Amino acid sequence: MVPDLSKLENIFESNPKEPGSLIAVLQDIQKEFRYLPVAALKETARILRVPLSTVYSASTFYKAFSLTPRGEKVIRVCKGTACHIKGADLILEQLESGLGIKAGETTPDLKYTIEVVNCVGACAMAPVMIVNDKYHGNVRCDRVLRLVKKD
Amino acid sequence: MLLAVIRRQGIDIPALCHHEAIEPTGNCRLCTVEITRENWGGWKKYVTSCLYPVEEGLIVNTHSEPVMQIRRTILDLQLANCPNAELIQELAAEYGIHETSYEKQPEGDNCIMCYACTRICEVLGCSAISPVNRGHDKVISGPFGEAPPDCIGCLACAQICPTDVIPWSDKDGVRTIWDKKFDLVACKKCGKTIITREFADFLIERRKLPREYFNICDDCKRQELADKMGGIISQAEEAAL
Amino acid sequence: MRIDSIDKLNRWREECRDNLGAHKKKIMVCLGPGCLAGGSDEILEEFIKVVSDRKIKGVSVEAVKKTGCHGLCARGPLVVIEPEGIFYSKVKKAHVADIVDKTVVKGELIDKLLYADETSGEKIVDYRKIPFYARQKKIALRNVGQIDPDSLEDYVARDGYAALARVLTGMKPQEVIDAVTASGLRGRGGGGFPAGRKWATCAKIDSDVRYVLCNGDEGDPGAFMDRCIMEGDPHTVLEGMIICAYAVGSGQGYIYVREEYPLAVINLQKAIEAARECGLLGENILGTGFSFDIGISRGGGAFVCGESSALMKSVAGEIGEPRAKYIRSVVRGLHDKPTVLNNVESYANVPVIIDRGAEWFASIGTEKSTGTKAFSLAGKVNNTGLIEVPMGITLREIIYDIGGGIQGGREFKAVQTGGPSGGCLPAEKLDLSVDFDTLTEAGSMMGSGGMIVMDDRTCMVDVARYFLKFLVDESCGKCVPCREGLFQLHRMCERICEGRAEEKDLAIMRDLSEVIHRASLCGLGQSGPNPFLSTVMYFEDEYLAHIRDRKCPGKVCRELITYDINDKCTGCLACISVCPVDAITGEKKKKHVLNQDLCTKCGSCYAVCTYDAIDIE
Amino acid sequence: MKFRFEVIPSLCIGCRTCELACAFTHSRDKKPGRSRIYPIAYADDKYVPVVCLQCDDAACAKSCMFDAIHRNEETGAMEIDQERCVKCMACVAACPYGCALVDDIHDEIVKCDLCEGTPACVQFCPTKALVYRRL
Repeated sequence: MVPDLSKLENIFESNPKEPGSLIAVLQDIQKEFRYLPVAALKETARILRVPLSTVYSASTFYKAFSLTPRGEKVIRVCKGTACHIKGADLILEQLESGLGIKAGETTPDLKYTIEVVNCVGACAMAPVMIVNDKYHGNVRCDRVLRLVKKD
Repeated sequence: MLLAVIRRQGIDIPALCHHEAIEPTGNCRLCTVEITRENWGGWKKYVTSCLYPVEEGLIVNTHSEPVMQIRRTILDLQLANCPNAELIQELAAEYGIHETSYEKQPEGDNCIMCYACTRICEVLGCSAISPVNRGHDKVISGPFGEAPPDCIGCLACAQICPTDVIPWSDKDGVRTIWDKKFDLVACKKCGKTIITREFADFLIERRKLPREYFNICDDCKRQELADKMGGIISQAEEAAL
Repeated sequence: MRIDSIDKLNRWREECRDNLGAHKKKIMVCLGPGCLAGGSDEILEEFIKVVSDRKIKGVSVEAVKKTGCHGLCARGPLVVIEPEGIFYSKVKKAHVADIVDKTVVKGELIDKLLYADETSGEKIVDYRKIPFYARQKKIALRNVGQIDPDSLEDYVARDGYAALARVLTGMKPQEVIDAVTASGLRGRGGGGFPAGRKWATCAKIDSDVRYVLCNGDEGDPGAFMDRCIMEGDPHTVLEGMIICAYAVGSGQGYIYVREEYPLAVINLQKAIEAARECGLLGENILGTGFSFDIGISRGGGAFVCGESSALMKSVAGEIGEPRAKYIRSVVRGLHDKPTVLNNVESYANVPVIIDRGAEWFASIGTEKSTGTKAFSLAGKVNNTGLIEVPMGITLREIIYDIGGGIQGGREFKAVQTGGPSGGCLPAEKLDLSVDFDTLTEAGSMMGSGGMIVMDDRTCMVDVARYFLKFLVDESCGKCVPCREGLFQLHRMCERICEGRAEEKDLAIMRDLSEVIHRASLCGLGQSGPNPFLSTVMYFEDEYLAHIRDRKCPGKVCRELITYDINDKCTGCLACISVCPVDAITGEKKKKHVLNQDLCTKCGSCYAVCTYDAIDIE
Repeated sequence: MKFRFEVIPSLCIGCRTCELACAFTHSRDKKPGRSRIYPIAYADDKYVPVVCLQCDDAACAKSCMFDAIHRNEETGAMEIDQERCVKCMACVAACPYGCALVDDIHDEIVKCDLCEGTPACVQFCPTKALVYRRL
């Protein structure tokens, strides 16, 4: 899959072309492509006049960025404190065995990505899982896979 | 900064990430000292002397027991992290540690993550390499883990590295560093090599140096100077006769 | 409409109040994070649909309002019918038509949706009478759950921007700083530094440019107060920041919002645009000649960016690695200019302090910790949710009176405050006063306000291991004590959990903790050992049980426990379907069998068994 | 600049005393340093003592990306600040007279520093082919 880099133009238009825009531009690219294509990062370095190494460094420092394509459905399992003591590990285990991938990985058909996040701020409903942007609270480990496949 | 004053006094304290050519960042923490003031009522603070500004009335203890404890523990941790780094072994031994108390890292590559290499590369104006990932997974690398496109093979990173972990080689007129190969400028007279073609071009462009300065090596340039002066002398002598 | 004078603002406020009418019927649907997880967005849509279908006299679609977090997330999704304050909990989409037809039209109550008291079972109609709400005092959260966050009118009707008007017309910058100082407001982000002093320092430094920053990088796991404020009452954050900007002489501010809060970004952005349009933000605010604008900076998903110097680097578009703060950021902060950085909740308090006076604010709470504090109550407590209480309240009051005690009537073991920098307090500390200094003295800290309650099925060593793992993941990796020290501390903690540790390891861990605390570059590292130190201080016996007896009293640590199926098993197949490694076999209505060789001790079977047929040893 | 270093090749007999003097003056850790001066033969038995000319617009300083080479205003010498030098060899390559040198023994880049105002080579030159004089 070759990313359509013509979409980059809008992103560069809507941000000031200066080094200070680096994080904002990377966020926009991540949103547009669901990951950071190498070619897009090289273009970012050129347009914002930031060393490529810095662009790569930022891409690996912040968790919001991914250098490999993410799945259509990004399943984020919250591992905040409340979720941890209420069994977030079980949910993750169900997902990992059910989808056959580990946290941080994407299924080969690019359908699912499992991610672990450090607290999404819905602790009162722990344990919490987010499928794309949809929050699921009080998730039971025996319902995890059904929830994922349903949405 | 405090470190300069301490060293000027001839007091030896370790500082692995410190180098005059780069801005201090306080990564290694070994230059930590204890500071207090008369009016602090006995309260003490632990600061890295490479970053702490010199102030009137500051009372500095460079070798108090808590400071020594900090240095010992840090060296102990580094010894676990890079068990094969000679510099760390020597320094740790100086502080009485011969075997680490912690779990040794089998994958340890002797990098103490001092950032000296990335900082010197930034000073140079190339920023070809950078810290990648974060936390314990942090490594120094070129973009995408590949040969860094902005690297000019100047060797500053490898030279400044306190634990000598950046591999490089000069062989058959080719320098290899960061998995990138560079042609070395060969002396037109004797073939001796000193720096890479890209570094020479970089200096010629950035520093407006004449290209011919880089054509021959230092040995041949000295001979050339002697020959040139000798020629003038001979001419003068002939004229005098 | 541009409001270019104070008079105009006051006139508009009257209009807003008339329009909204305190007496009018309103259906408030909570769209806080908890209720949203229960599908309240669909409930809101359904209300809009039903109400517009029914064409009820005096109740238009405008009567249906979405609000921020109402508080009692445990009972969500929540719907409140105003003006009576009828509190419906666990509402489903299917209930909506009933609520409209019965309660809104006829004034009848729907019994099954009403709140039932935990112990007595008594139904309570008006939420204000529910103990969870009755014991609270709301200042920072005064509007959260009460207004539509997208509506500037709602905010203005509830005295919004009145404090700003007063500041801009009747107070000198120094008077504002004096008021904040006199109120005793301390930073709500966790540090507890007096806000007034910070503002005064910044104002005093000679500089052409100063910045006002708002820290919305609520990174502590288990905390969501700031999220609820940003999502539920964004204008109060803006108003607090504008007042601060006026006090210190700043023309530009930024709100740094963490990556995980996209809705907060949307709501803040809308609020900023609305405020700008009305002349409450931007050039020549309220026609007074004072100008100040606010931008939003989105985080990239890094806990360390909650640290002030890392946050400022991140706002500037750089990698969020902290720097040494021997020169404080209030002196040299964003772009090396003097910078005031306060957190969301701190700013949310400011308009009220101006409005009601510093003395009034200082009269609430304790002498050294004035005002209130918002907490997110989570974990094994009945009433999980968002609360705000006066400082000085005891932990027991929060957990038992407001929180309604421990889930399932189990035994309380510990309460964790302060996130990864804080600590765990045991039962004997339940009567401690909740204020900055007392909690710190007890080995924990106030932190940003996450409060996680743990019962006897929680292993404190595992909790320490959890936080250390969190910190190892989130350490930026720049300095050695944090990167290597926390890594080793976590490894040793793991060894304890796995029953592979020796008693002398605890001493090594304590020594290492001391050095990490003293020698780390930033707050993340310096406070990093706290989860270990506080648990080993109060629960050393649990550590020793793991080390000496190879036992996990909380029955959590996998290497030290075994699962088995007892005779209560009814053969329902639930555990079989959930076991990720197919370690359980059996037929319907026959006792199942667990193969110990395959079991990974994940506990899934225990979690789903409704017959208490899984034993843990 | 208050001083000038002069060489008079016609007086040089190629005895290499200057080399020894230089190496020993720059010894450290009981090891002599690399000499910064070399009498080089340009014809049979005719020598030029080649040493740094302390150029006005010095290529060594210009080539140093780390600002490690500065003029000592007192002595007139271009000096390498070893604390700042990272041994990138730029100056070695750039000096048009080959007078920035690699000292393998001490693992340093070195050049003539005029011995902080009392050049040893001048003191020891038996034929006075080297002169250091006040301007």
